[in-house]
Amino acid sequence: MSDNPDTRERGGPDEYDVADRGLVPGLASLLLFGVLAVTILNADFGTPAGLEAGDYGITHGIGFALFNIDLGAFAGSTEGFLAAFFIVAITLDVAIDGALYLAKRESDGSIVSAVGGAFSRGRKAGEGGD
Amino acid sequence: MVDAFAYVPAIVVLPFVSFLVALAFGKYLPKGGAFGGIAATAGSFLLSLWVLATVAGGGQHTETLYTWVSTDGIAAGIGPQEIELTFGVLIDPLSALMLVIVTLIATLVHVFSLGYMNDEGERDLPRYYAGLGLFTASMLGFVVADNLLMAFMFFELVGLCSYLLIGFHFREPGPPSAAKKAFLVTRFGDYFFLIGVVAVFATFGTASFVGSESFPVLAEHALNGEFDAWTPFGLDVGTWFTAVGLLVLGGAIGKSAQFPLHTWLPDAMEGPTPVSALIHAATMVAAGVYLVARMYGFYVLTPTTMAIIAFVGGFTALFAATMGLVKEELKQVLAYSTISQYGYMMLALGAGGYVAAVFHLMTHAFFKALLFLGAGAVIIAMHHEENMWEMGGLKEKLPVTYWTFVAGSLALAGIFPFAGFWSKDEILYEALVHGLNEPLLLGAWAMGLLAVPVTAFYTFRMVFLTFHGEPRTDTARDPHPIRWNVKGPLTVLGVLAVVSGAVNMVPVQKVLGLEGIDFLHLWLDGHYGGFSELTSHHYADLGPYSSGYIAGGEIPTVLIGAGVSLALALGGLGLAWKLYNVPEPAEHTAALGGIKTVLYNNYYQDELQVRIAQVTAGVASVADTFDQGVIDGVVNGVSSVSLVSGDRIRRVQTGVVTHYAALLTLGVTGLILVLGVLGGWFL
Amino acid sequence: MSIIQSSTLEPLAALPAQTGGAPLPEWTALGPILALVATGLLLLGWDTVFPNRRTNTELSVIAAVGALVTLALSGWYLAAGTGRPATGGAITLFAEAITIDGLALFFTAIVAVVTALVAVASRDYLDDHETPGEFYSLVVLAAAGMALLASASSLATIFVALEMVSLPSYALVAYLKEDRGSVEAGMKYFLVGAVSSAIFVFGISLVYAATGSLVLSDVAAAFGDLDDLAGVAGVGVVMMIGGFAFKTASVPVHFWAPEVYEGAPAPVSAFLSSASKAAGFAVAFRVFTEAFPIADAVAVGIDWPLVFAVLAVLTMTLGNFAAAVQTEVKRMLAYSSIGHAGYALIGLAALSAGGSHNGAVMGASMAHLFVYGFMNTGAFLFIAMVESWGVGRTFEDYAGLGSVAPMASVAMTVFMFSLAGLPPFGGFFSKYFLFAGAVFNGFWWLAAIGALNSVLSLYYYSRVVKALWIEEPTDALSAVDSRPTALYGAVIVAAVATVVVLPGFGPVIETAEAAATALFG
Amino acid sequence: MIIEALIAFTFVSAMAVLLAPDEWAGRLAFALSLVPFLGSLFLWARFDGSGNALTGGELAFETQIDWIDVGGYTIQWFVGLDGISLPLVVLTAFLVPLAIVSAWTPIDERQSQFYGLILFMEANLIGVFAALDFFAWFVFWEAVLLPMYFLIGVWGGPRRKYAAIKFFVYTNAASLVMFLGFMALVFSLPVETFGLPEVTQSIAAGELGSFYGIPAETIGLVSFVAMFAGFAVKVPMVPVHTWLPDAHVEAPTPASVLLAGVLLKMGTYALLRFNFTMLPEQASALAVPIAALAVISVIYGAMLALAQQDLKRIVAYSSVSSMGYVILGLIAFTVYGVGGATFQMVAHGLISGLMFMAVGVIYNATHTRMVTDMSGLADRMPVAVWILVAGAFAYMGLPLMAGFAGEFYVFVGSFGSPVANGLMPVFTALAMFGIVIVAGYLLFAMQRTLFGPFRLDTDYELGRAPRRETLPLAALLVAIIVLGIAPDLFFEMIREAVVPVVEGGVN
Amino acid sequence: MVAPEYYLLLAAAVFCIGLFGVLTRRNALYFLMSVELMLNAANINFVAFSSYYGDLTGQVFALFVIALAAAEVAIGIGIILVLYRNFGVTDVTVPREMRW
Repeated sequence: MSDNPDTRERGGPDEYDVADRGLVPGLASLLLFGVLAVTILNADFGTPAGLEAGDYGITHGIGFALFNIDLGAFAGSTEGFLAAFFIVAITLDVAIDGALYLAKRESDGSIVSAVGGAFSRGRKAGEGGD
Repeated sequence: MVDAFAYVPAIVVLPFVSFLVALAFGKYLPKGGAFGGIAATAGSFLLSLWVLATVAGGGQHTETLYTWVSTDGIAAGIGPQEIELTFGVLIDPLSALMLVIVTLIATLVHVFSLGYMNDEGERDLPRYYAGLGLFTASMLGFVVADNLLMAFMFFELVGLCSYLLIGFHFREPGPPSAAKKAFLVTRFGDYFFLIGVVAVFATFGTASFVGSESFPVLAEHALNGEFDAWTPFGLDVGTWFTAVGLLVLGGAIGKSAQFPLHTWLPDAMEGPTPVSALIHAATMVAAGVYLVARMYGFYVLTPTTMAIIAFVGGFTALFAATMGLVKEELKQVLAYSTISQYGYMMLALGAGGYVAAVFHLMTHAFFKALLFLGAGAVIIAMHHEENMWEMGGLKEKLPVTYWTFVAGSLALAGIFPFAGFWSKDEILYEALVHGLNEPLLLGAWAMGLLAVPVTAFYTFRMVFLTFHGEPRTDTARDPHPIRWNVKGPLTVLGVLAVVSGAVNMVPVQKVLGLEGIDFLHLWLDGHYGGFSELTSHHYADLGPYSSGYIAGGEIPTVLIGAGVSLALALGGLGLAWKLYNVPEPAEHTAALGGIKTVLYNNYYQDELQVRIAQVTAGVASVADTFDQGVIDGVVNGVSSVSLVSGDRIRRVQTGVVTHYAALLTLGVTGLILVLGVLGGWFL
Repeated sequence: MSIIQSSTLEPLAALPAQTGGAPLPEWTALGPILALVATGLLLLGWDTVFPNRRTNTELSVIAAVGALVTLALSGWYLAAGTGRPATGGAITLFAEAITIDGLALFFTAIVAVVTALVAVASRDYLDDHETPGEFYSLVVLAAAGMALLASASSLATIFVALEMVSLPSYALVAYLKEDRGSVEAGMKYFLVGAVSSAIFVFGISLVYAATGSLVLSDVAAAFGDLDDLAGVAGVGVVMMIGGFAFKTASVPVHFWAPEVYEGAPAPVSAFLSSASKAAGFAVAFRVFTEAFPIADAVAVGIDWPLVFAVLAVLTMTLGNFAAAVQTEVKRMLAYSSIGHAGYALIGLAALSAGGSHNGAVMGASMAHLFVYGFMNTGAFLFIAMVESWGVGRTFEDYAGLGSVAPMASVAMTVFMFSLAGLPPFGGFFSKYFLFAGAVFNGFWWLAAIGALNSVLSLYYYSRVVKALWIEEPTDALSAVDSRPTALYGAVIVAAVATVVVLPGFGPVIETAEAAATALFG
Repeated sequence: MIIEALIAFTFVSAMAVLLAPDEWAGRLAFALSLVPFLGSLFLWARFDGSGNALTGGELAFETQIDWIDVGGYTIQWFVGLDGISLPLVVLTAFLVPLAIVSAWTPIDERQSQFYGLILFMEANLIGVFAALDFFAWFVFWEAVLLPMYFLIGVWGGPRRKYAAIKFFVYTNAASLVMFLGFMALVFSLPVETFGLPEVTQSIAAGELGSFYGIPAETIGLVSFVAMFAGFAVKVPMVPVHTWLPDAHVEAPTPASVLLAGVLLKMGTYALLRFNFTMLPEQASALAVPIAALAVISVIYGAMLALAQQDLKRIVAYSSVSSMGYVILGLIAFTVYGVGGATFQMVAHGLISGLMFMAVGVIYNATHTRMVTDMSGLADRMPVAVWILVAGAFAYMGLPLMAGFAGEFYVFVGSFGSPVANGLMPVFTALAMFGIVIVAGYLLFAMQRTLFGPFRLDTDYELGRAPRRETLPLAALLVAIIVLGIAPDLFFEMIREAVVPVVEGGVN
Repeated sequence: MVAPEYYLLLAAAVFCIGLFGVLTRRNALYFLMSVELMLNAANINFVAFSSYYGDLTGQVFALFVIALAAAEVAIGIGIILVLYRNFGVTDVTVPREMRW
């Protein structure tokens, strides 16, 4: 993994080994938990209203909410998610598209080596870009 | 009959035109533009004579020619707003007389330069004659100035011309540094003069010399309460006027080479001799005295300033004369003699002898110019050798020069019939008479008196060393012949040196009671023409002094004074005769013992001023290192601090993702804590 | 300054006679977003129909045309004054999930411009890349996500749109699968992105817990009376700020930016640092003005302008100070982009309850993002061009480029001095309006820190200019042979736009300010 | 519309010269730069303005168009000339062609870029002096930095990079401080636009309100100090002057001619417009410290010049010293004081321009500026040397030269001024000592380099300076003498514009 | 009925455990698992408060979060694959070429 010494004085991984830091970074998450716990315990909620089935049942309600259809019992508070539904559809498609591109292994042989070598991508002509 | 006054501006413009002509076409004109210069100065001389005649016929004239800054359209703002800066012309007995003196000597010097410069084959002549032309123009401009600002401007221009002419031979190392020294020392004097000019404007709102609105008249009213002059920090009017008087005096001391600022004149001898004759003997150096005379109405109101002027004058007279004793070069002796003679004039002005000062100014101009031109002639003859110990026995070979030189020397020494006696005697008389009830004035008179024998001694030491005895070098044996253009001016000035005394023989008039022969007194008293507030009697009754007499009456005082000063002069001459009128004169300075070295080094004044210059240069380099080090250091420091801190911040980016995640969590928790504590969630 | 004075009909502003006088139907408000989505899908389709054909040019043209159409549509709507209170107010669709108003259209315009420039530039950049197809679809769909993000007015839509932007960006950053830099950048971007989106969604859940609704207007209503739930809501708000900080690369969540902007392919860096940052600010502006109104928030103890002020100062200072000591131009530009995020944050920081100039400050910040979009994209595209010449990446390698490629270097000088805020270029007005707005709103100390940082920024921006014009060219410049026309064109267009925006700053700042005041309205 | 035409033409000609080939870029630039010069003469001839632009005087060639309205303020394109700004425009238009001609010899690579940048700077300079709306003015004010950075950076001397970046960042930081000061001032005023006249008149009407709890007086004082600090860097005044010598020494001759000739005047012009016309009470409240700073600038600047060995550094430091006079004149708040200061700006512009050009001509021949390296040049280059001597005397304030007129008016105006609770006479007397030190170091430098026997350490054989290098010098000398003899050419209109400032001042 | 605070507490605990995993584990796949955990913590909250307020918003939105979590994992796997191909290791701390 040749490194270009002249551009900047960055050593390899050895000079600063991460492993020994061990669990110390973990403390940050414990600290966050402590803070969250304190805020939560200080807050006092009223009595929960609870969900009553209503004439179509909850799963039907979810389906209706998903498509902004008249929500019967839950009309008051539940908001429509149609817009979110369309967006999620496209997003999942894009995610698949991106993931497949990344995972796709270019056909072996010429292209891989050719591309790797030819494409200096900005490194100095003489630089190593394996 | 067109009056002469319409031509007054022409007097100033003619030499200026010759300056332009010499500068532009000098190369192509014969003798490098000399004839243009001579014609111009001669023309001015004739016009000045005509003006003199008109003034004698009872005329006087003042007129504003060009408004530099008009103040129309300025409403009453705050502070001195309504100052109008103008250029104007003032012709009165004093200025008419001065015009004649300056133009006469300028013409003679131009003619003399033909011999001195052209015949000796000097190069760059156009630049020489241009310089002379410009000098004469600015000197005449100064003489006719009707207000202090115009006077100051031409005062400085004259200083510039002296710089250019002293540094004429700029290819050698000597003249440029002499020119620089001359300009710097006079500039130091002009600094005080400029403050004086600005102070006059601020105090009176005007700086004109003449008219009911002139600042001396306003000063008069201010002193008796009719005019509320502006004064800084609530000073009372009297002390403030004294201060302003002293400030303007600074300029006069600088230009007329009085005591502290005299060191530049001996070095100015580096310039060509006609330049020394014109500038450093007759005209420019007189500018200081003329300035004080011009605004004498203002000085008379402040007794302390008068006393200081007198004392400085007296001291310089004695101080410079002693230095003249031991000098070896011809021109050096004359230089110190000039300083001492102007000391006398300052003494006269300080002692209330307004007419005496002007009289000595006139006579001195003639015989000192004569002596300088004589020295010039000798230098031509000796192939530019100036050391007197290389000369001797020139009497037979240069008869005309010898006799005119002797006439000048007699006048300078103040021997009876010659001009010098009358003018110097009247100064001492005025000083004595006013000094009897003024101790400071008496001291000044004593110094003046003591200087008389010394002057006589060094003058005749010079004469005997140069002309008498055996020629000591072969050049002295067969000197270079001198032509008419040198002899002509010498003879004219020789006659004047002898005759000019007759203009104002006050002692004769007092002793013999022949009324009317003191023409100069009448002339300056407004008897013929002139402005009432500029006459000598007006100054006398404003003046602070009352005259006391010794041994009974006025006549005995006159006789005793004249007798004592003549006796001392003859004594000095006799001593010089005994010591130096021998075929093989020897250096007699051993007799002086210790003070010889002091005199040689001119009381170490030069070294003192060089010391001051070195100290300022030292302070300047300290300031420079401070500036580079501290102020610049701060600027560079700021930039390097920010770059170093930038480097520290950069290091936080370690490249490891888990660190980023950890710092991210810490950041969010921190924000929650900050907001929580402020918002009071946790309490 | 609305040219067409429309009728008071609630839906879209009345259009001139040519469309029969009746205002366009309501759904057409989504025009710009639909255009982007349609282009994205078209690109996907095109790539599947011609899988192995090196169709780089056509794809780039389709993407660019799509972006330009969006730009035209949003520009036209803005000019027509859609969404202004004067013309019937914001248009809400899908049960208040999406609102089309001045803010949405303004940021859609910014995103469209940047996308167009990136699409055109990528044609040359990916010239010898074997499968360029996915690149364009990912870019355009990410842009669609950003447009949606700018118009989302419910936390649900916001989160989903945010993901729609992030997911393709992760793929785009790691697009050069064989280049270690791009892969490392992609990995870091993904990991930090995943964590911060998790934090963001946890924040939303807390806010939902406290207010019981996701739609911004209902949240605002509930915000008034949550007396004892303030703690929970407060933590939720801070965590959401963490999410926005990720998108806008502000301080606590900025660590990914230097590596990603440096490692990723230059057009992607341009895209991320201009478009996605602008979208992040758009959603931050909308959420914090509509969902958490300042008066109620401060009353309840959640003084979020103070938090943003802290973030602004830290981001500006860190961005500028770190940039001053960089040795590589691209990494310097990354840090400068963080610095500029700090300046834009002033738009949120210098707000005070009932402040008379809130609209002016936020408007100035939006205008700054608009001009910044041009400058920054141009600068990164210039670096893309230099990379394609293989001349090297440090300041010393850039020495003497001015003599070899004068036109491009002039463009880069325009970008650099405009980023520094020097007058003959657009950046000057946008930065100074921002500082002036901060001073007017009473936050003169914030403007002072901004001014201090912009002085330091002048230093390192002029290091680039010094390298281009003043240093002597080394021998390495012989490699500068090819003239990538499309890349060249994009850079020149961006430069011309940066210069033109100075005299033409009137319309930009006026629309931005109107949009911002509408938010506070 | 004439001012816009002038500025637009200069911009276009700058572009044209940028694209012209290097060989005849110089001549084309000179030809093109004559047009703004003739334009400025036309402006001068047809000048019909009266009174001060800021205090409601009637403007010449005024145009006012709305440009941007934002946050309740409308930013206009507001341009006009009055008695103070016209002389400076004429000075700029006069100096630029001469600077271009003086660049023909020394600048021998990338000429088209050089002349293009000079013309670009000229357009901005005319803009600075003509603009009367803050933002338009500020655009021109900052835009001047850019070309000067490149002029020093690309064509400068050995340490040019350091000098260029120092100049650039230093002046930019200053103008930011000034910007914030002005913004705070404008916001606490009930004004609708950033127009300088409107701001001045509303302050004069006493409408300076409080600003987020900070009382009006402190706002006035704080913004005065901020603006003063910002402009003091440009003047430069002593504590913040260290960028000037570096910039001057490293800049090529034509660039330092314009830097000393016009750029320094931007600072004093802005001080007069912003600090002394808008906030007269604060100005007279701070009169003592400002006057003290002015005197220190004069004496300290002159002392520094005394210690220099490089001719250009000497002239640079003496600019610091003569700018001290201008500040002294401004703080005096009398017609002669403020009028003299404005006149001194023009006079110093011409004289320092002449000095730099002359030193440049000597440098072109001898390739050294060190006083120790050469002597006796008068023998070999008479015309150039004698004009340099005349310039030096003009610098020392020799009468019948523009320098004396400027300095004398300042002295007369400030000696009797009632400001600074009566200390003005002391300050003026101290400042006047500057003329002695100036004479000292200029004469000393001239004596060592120009007179005495000829010696040159750098081995260049020395011939007379070519005519095209001495002609601009002669032109400048003639201008200085004409202005010295007839100062009312400019002083008339300056005085007319200054009277309202003085009346507005403290009584 | 369980008081809502405890749901919040549970969600916070799960969130912090996920965060702990992210901060300490070096393998990329563990990283993905931890992020999944954090997202699910949010879901707990949504569902809990959906019933607390008696409306379906929370539950519907939880579906969306799950969907997007899946999409994220897809992209994550893709990136880890590319990482492995280039660096030969799936350790997140190894690629440290770009820093300072």
